[in-house]
Amino acid sequence: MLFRHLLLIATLFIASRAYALSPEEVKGMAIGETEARVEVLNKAAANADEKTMAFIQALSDDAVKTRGDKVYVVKGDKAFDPVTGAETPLPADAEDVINPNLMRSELDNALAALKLFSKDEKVRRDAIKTLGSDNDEARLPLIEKAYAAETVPQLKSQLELMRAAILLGSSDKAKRLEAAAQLSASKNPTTKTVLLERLATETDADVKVALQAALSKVDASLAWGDKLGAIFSGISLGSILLLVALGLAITYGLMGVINMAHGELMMIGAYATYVVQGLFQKYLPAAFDWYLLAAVPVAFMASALMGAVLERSVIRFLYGRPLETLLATWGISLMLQQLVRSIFGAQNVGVENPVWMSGGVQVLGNLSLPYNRLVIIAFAAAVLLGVAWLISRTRLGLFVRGVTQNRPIASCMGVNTARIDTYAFALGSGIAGLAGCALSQVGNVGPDLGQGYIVDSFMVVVLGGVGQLAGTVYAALGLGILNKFLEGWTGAVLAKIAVLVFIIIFIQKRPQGIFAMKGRSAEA
Amino acid sequence: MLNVKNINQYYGGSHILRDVSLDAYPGKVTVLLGRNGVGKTTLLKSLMGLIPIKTGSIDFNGKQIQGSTPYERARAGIGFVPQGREIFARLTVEENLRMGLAYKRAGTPIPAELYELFPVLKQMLNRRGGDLSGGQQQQLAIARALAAKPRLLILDEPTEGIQPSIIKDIGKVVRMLADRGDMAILLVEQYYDFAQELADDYLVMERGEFIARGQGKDMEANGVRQLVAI
Amino acid sequence: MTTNAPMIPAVLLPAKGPLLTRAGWSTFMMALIAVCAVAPMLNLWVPEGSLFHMSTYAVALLGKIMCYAICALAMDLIWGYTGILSLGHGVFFALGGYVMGMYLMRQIGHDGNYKSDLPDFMVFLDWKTLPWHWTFSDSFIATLFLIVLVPGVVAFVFGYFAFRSRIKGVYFSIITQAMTFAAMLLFFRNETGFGGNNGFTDFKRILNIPLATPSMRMTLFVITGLTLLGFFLFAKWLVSSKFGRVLQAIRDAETRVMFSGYNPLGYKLTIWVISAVMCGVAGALYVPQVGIINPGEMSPASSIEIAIWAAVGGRASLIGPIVGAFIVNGAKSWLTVAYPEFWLYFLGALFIGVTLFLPDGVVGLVKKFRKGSEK
Amino acid sequence: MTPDLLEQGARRIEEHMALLAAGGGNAGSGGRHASTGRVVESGEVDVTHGRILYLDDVSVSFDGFKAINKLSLDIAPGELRCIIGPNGAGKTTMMDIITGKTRPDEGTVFFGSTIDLLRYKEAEIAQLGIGRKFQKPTVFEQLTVFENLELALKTNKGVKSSMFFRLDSQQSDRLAEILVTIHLAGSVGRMAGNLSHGQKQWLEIGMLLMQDPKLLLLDEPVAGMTDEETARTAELFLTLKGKHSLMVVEHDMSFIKTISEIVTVLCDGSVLAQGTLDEVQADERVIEVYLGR
Amino acid sequence: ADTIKVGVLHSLSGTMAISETTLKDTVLMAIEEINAKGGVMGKKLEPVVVDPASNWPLFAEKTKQLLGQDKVAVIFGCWTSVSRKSVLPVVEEMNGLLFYPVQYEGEELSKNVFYTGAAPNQQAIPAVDYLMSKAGGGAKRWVLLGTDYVYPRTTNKILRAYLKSKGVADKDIDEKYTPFGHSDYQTIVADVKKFSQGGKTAVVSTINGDSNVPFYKELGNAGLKAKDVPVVAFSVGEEELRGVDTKPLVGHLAAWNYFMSIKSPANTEFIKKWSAYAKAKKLPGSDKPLTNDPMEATYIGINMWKQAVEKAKSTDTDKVIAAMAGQTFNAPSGIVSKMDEKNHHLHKSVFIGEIKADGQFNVVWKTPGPVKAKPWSPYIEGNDKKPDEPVKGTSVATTK
Ligand SMILES: Nc1ncnc2c1ncn2[C@@H]1O[C@H](COP(=O)(O)OP(=O)(O)OP(=O)(O)O)[C@@H](O)[C@H]1O
Ligand SMILES: Nc1ncnc2c1ncn2[C@@H]1O[C@H](COP(=O)(O)OP(=O)(O)OP(=O)(O)O)[C@@H](O)[C@H]1O
Ligand SMILES: NC(N)=O
Ligand SMILES: [Mg+2]
Ligand SMILES: [Mg+2]
Repeated sequence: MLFRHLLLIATLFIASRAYALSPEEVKGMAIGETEARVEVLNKAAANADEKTMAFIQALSDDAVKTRGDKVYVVKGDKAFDPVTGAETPLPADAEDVINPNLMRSELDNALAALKLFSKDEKVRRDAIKTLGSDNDEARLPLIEKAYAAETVPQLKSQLELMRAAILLGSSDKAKRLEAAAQLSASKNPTTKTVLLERLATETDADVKVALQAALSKVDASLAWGDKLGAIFSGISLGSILLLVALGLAITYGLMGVINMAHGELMMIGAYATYVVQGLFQKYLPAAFDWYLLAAVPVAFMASALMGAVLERSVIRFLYGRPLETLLATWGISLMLQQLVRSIFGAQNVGVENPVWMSGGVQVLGNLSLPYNRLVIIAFAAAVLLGVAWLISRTRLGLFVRGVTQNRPIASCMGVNTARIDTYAFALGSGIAGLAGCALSQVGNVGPDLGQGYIVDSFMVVVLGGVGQLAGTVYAALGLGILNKFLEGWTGAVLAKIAVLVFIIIFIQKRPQGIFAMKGRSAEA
Repeated sequence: MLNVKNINQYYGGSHILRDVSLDAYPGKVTVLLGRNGVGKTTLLKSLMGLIPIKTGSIDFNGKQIQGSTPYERARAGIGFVPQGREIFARLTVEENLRMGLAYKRAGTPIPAELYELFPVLKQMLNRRGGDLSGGQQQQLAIARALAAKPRLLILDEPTEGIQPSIIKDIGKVVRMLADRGDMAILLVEQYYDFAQELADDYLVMERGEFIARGQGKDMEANGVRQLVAI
Repeated sequence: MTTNAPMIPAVLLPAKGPLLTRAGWSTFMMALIAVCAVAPMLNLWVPEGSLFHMSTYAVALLGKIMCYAICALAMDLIWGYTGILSLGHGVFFALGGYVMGMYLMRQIGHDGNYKSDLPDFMVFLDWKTLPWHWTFSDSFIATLFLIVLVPGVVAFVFGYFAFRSRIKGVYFSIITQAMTFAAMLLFFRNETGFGGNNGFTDFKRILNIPLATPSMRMTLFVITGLTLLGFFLFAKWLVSSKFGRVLQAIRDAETRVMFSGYNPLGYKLTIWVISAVMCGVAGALYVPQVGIINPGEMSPASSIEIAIWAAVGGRASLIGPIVGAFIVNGAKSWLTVAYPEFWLYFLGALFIGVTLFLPDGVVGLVKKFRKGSEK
Repeated sequence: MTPDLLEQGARRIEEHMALLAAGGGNAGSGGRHASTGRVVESGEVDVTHGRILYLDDVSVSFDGFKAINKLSLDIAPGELRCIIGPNGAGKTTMMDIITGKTRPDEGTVFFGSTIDLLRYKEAEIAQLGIGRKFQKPTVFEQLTVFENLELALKTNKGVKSSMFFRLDSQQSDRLAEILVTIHLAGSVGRMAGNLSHGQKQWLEIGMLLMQDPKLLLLDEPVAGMTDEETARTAELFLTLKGKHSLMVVEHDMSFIKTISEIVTVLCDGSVLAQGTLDEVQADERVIEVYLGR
Repeated sequence: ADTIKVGVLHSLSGTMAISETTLKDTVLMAIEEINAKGGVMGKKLEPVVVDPASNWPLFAEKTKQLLGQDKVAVIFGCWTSVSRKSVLPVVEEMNGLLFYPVQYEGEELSKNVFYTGAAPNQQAIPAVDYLMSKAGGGAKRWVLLGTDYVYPRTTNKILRAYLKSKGVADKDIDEKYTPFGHSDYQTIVADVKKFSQGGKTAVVSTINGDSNVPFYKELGNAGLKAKDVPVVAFSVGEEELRGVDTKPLVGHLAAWNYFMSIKSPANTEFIKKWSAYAKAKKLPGSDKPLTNDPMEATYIGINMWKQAVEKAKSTDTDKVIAAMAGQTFNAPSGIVSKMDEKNHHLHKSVFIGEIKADGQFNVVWKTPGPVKAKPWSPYIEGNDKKPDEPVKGTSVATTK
């Protein structure tokens, strides 16, 4: 579809001076050293005809094979001669044409330059984005033509910037000055690169001043993006901390189980996600993009089930002996790690972001918010609301709190404490599973997944104040943002150390966490 | 209603309850007296199922419940006010009362008469149980047990730490509950005058055994006051 | 305060028992002989290949485990007796180890990879002079002092602030974990000047005597054994004094302790520092025997393991943690060879089993048996 | 001396003068201006003003709820003071303030006339000579009865002396004596945690006796005791009176009756009435809020 | 005796298990293959597998055990340089033999070790050269990003010196380290983005182990494309990419001496063997068997050791060491790999590959033939004086 469309523009645009695609060009573009190929490509593209366009597109789609110096374009299971268009048999030992980065980006640029004349606004927008900072002088006429033809103001101004970027290399001082002035309006990080590059070679003092001025303007608008970026990554880290801590806020905060296997319950959630992904790949490839929706409940159930089993078989014998739970759950965590090693292997497994979670939304020139992080922030908020509601508004929540505070008396009130304990532990575990599902979208899925988060999750719960959901939220977001701000400044390790030291000092001031329970009830 | 036969109970090696038998009847207050450490609390806990008994049987409304869990006993209609209040310290007063309704259907309201009986609870509905004063907690514990309208009410030293006027009220309530005729009440008490006033039947325990029993009205005559002294 | 009653009925007060029972002393002596005489004999004089020969590997392994046992003992003092669970004792172990390691690094002299005055890792960092914190590392005497001083001072400062602020229970445990985690990250950084992730290794000499000789190894082994036994007696004396009972009282009801007129701060701080110093000494003994020290010893997991040794053996019994250290580490060494792919199952099951079935640890089981047989 | 201390001193002298002027002369130290410029031995409680405990205008609130409201109260050396009052009146909270467990929002608390208790921590206050029994019995559950008492013993409570401490024969005698007093002679070797509720009450009283404090604060000491034991407790307290000062909180009127001279009624965080038991029992307000009809 | 014991010292648990477990299986596969062909000198090989659990001190302890207790003839093991460094003193003291199969930083030459992975000049330097070339994108600014330990530190030190010699200014080099297991690369990626505004930038990644997955995920989602800022990695192979969605990573690079995608008869054979072995043993991930460079190096190592033993007619360490010199083996990478006569390193071809959407690599550049290893990099001061062979008697036991 797009392909045909493209051909149409190409013919429209270059109809006047049609060159035929020569076998030499084909060979030159497909075979040999990258640099030489690029040269041939640029020459051919400048005078592209239909066939050349088709061939460039085929190259870009990795649909070209060679054998010796014969070149084939492959479509489905058929092969064609790129020059004649005739179908030819594909030899079994034909090799793929490999496009290194350089070649690939030149191919993209060549195609994009032609797409600047598409009728479709979106295609043009993408083309402009692809061309980005490419300030190849050879493309100037093309850009100017596109600039003249463009009607959408936003795109027009972008084209203007592109033109300016090219003109920055002009030998005409006036043009350079004008270009510099135009570029100062840019909010694009690539503009900075262009300006810097020019600045390094510029000899004229006036232009230098203009370049400097433009540079500082661009820098200023970029600074915003940097700041917002840091806040965003802080919130994003905070949301992850919150997710990993929420389950623990139940199993540990409410139930008092020092659950060292919390991380492994997250790991189970992550592996459950992996398994669901595998099943979708196998049985529902069409719906693959939605596997995550199915993985969420599965991850919850898998971890909850494991949690229930653990509670029934081990934990329930240990209530009232919190420090013993540390020992037993440590043992459990070792066994669970080994279990996934035995089943899935010691290596990490791959969990892919569905397409709708890949990439990000460009908010500012230098600030793009990855979808996976946005989704996780929303997910964390949703889980938080769910947990808060469950704990403080439902009977189950009431029973959980009652039972965990005084098991025998709750039993005397007619509460089936054993069942409530199981539910509560399963719930906490299930939430760990949800966290695991989310983590699979940003990090490793491997047997050690849990180990990396166990310290953090305990820190968050304790800093917030054990048993205080609101405290957990404040602690998670606070630590996330603090960490990211320090990180931008001191680097990851010192930032982390500073955060830990902060926690230690903070606890001195508030020995029971942010939301300390005050008064007598705290001692009871 | 409650029929206990030959219970034996041990802590580790020591024999705490020896062949204890007792009965409690609807509409009657049975008072259990005895010095410190003779095993009163142990007996009540055994009745509640908090510590499993070694031998003997407990019959409640014609059902053998010695093997049941505490929550099953609670559901069968036994309400318990434990010694030492045992409030849910980090639940609010209201939530404590709702815990008392745990086995009722969701949405069962907290009986309004509880607030009449213990007005302080109404004032403090949203305060955490653990923040209450000792006596307030004791009141809460009694209210919590009454919330579900049990058929057998077991009270372990309910007047401990409570101000005189409220002790009087509690006395009146216990009497009233008994007089309604459908609730049996088993009361452990050290406060002799209070106990005597309420007792329909009495039991005196000494080293895990009953050494005297009889009707409440005969207590003074039978010298029970001296029995619980050394 | 006397009551008027003049007659004081004869009340049998429990008499203060000896430090160790007779059986205790004889076991102790046997351990002493085993460490000082039997082991050297089996290792150095019984020829290799003989059934009774104690291999170098066994010497190294036992030496290492004895160091761990000291840590477990230290953990027992603070956790078992005082009820303060430290999840950061690995730091003190590592600090002692690092102090010793710095000395050993200096002893390498020019025999390192780069044949430089400086330790190898400083060479690849392009450092030209020793950083300040290496000042005393060439003196053995200073090193001995620092082994006690560094963990001691760190523990004192940390403990003082934490206990003064009345940080308790899990809050304390978690900030000790934060402490060890922060220390680990700090030491992982190469810029910190402790060899980063590699830590220190490739030691050659101690006091100019080569380390890798059988007699040197045996000497270190014996010193470690004596230290362990010495610490055991010391700990025994501590916990059977009134000091020890105050600790236990703090564990049970700290407010009551305060209202009885004791300031828990001093008590907690004292036992905390003693415990830390014991770990530091253990670390210092560990390094020359194992031949490497790196920040891994400060990982939260390492500290948790110390607690686990104590728990497996049985808390609040002194001999328990020692036994626990031997059981867990022995099992680990054996299982990683016998069942390299399954050993974590066994180890995990061991921890679960002990908690479920032996609430007082392995020693508790022995006690129960003994009680049973007495009856 | 810090400025605030100076200021406090000045204020107290002023108050004292006012008191003298009002004719309540014997509340002080016999009319002498003794509180200034007199050397006080450290650790000795200065009771020359005739007051061992002195609370003035103390208030504390929890989340806006005023648990103690401008409470003023004092106790003479050797006095046995009974405190009654409805549940939630603030009796336990008052003890919390005296022993340093709770910091008041405002007001002054003095032990003797020189020791500002607000400047001390719990352990220091205990060492100064204030002992306390909690409403809910608290003993060292994992220690034996013997060890519980031994720990409470009045000695140097520093770390070093604890390490080298040995019970001397005099101390042993006293320990034995107290064991008998609290009826636990047969249980010396038992774990305190295994005692019944009432036994723990006694043990805690025993620990207090071992501590030999100048001022004893007893929060519901006979709760859960039999009448017989209550009577014996009363006897015990009466023997302590004179040499020690006692503040007893109880709801058991018959117990109060046997021991009391002056009874203070607390309500809503401040003093509602004060006088002999008969006086307060006749007070309408006390009947209304506390005794009931 | 009837068997020859062979020690296998790779982490099967802990952080490094991810990379090392397959190496253990590679050794076992090779042993099975050798035994099937009649063993070595008529004796079967008996593997002794231990798990040092990614714990460096445990590596040393297990080595003592393998050499002292089990008396193995040779040890195949270690991945990280840290683990090798902690094993080294033991191996030297007990005069054992270690085959180390992973690319590393050089600066070491022990008589008791054979290094079958790449030295810096067989991997790092060519990779940087490529990125500087026009074909590689003509990078002017450099981010040297690594895990904070000896291998990345030393490698980057060498690279910095090398870049400087090529006229790159200090301000155009940004060196960054993250700890093992670091998992949040938001800030780092943002920093790289910012740094790249200053001119054509390439990233040299010496991130090891787990951290690679979150790093690449972040890279992909933050939209840092290979054509804008290419990342070349030295410790990322097919196995490490198993855990990553490679579609956004297409075009990022790795430098190795072997790729699974290399077409050679020996490689076809190797992949076939491995697939069959993985399937037969039901190894995890056997539905998608992958081979990688360290596996190849392991495989070469064990086969060369076998040849050397047969040549020496003994498993005696010193005799085997002597016989190792000049051994050759038909390597899966398509060359005849030779053990250097003197310096205990292999001669290897260098390949640079770009990541494909399927997680495999397109070879975009390679050396014309095998390159001799320079363990003592000339870009480190004083190395010019170091002899290109192990110096006798560095170990303590023999000095005093
Ligand atoms: N958990 C326990 N372990 C061992 N012995 C116990 C335990 N609980 C109570 N005892 C002992 O059992 C006996 C009976 O205790 P119980 O609590 O039933 O007494 P009580 O009659 O309720 O006394 P009180 O009037 O003081 O409440 C006491 O001697 C007590 O010391
Ligand atoms: N931390 C707290 N938060 C909120 N309210 C509190 C807190 N502590 C005490 N209170 C309230 O302060 C009041 C005084 O309590 P206090 O325990 O001093 O009463 P009391 O006089 O000892 O009563 P009782 O006779 O029942 O023991 C009570 O109403 C109690 O609910
Ligand atoms: N040699 C390495 N990759 O550590
Ligand atoms: Mg009782
Ligand atoms: Mg009170």
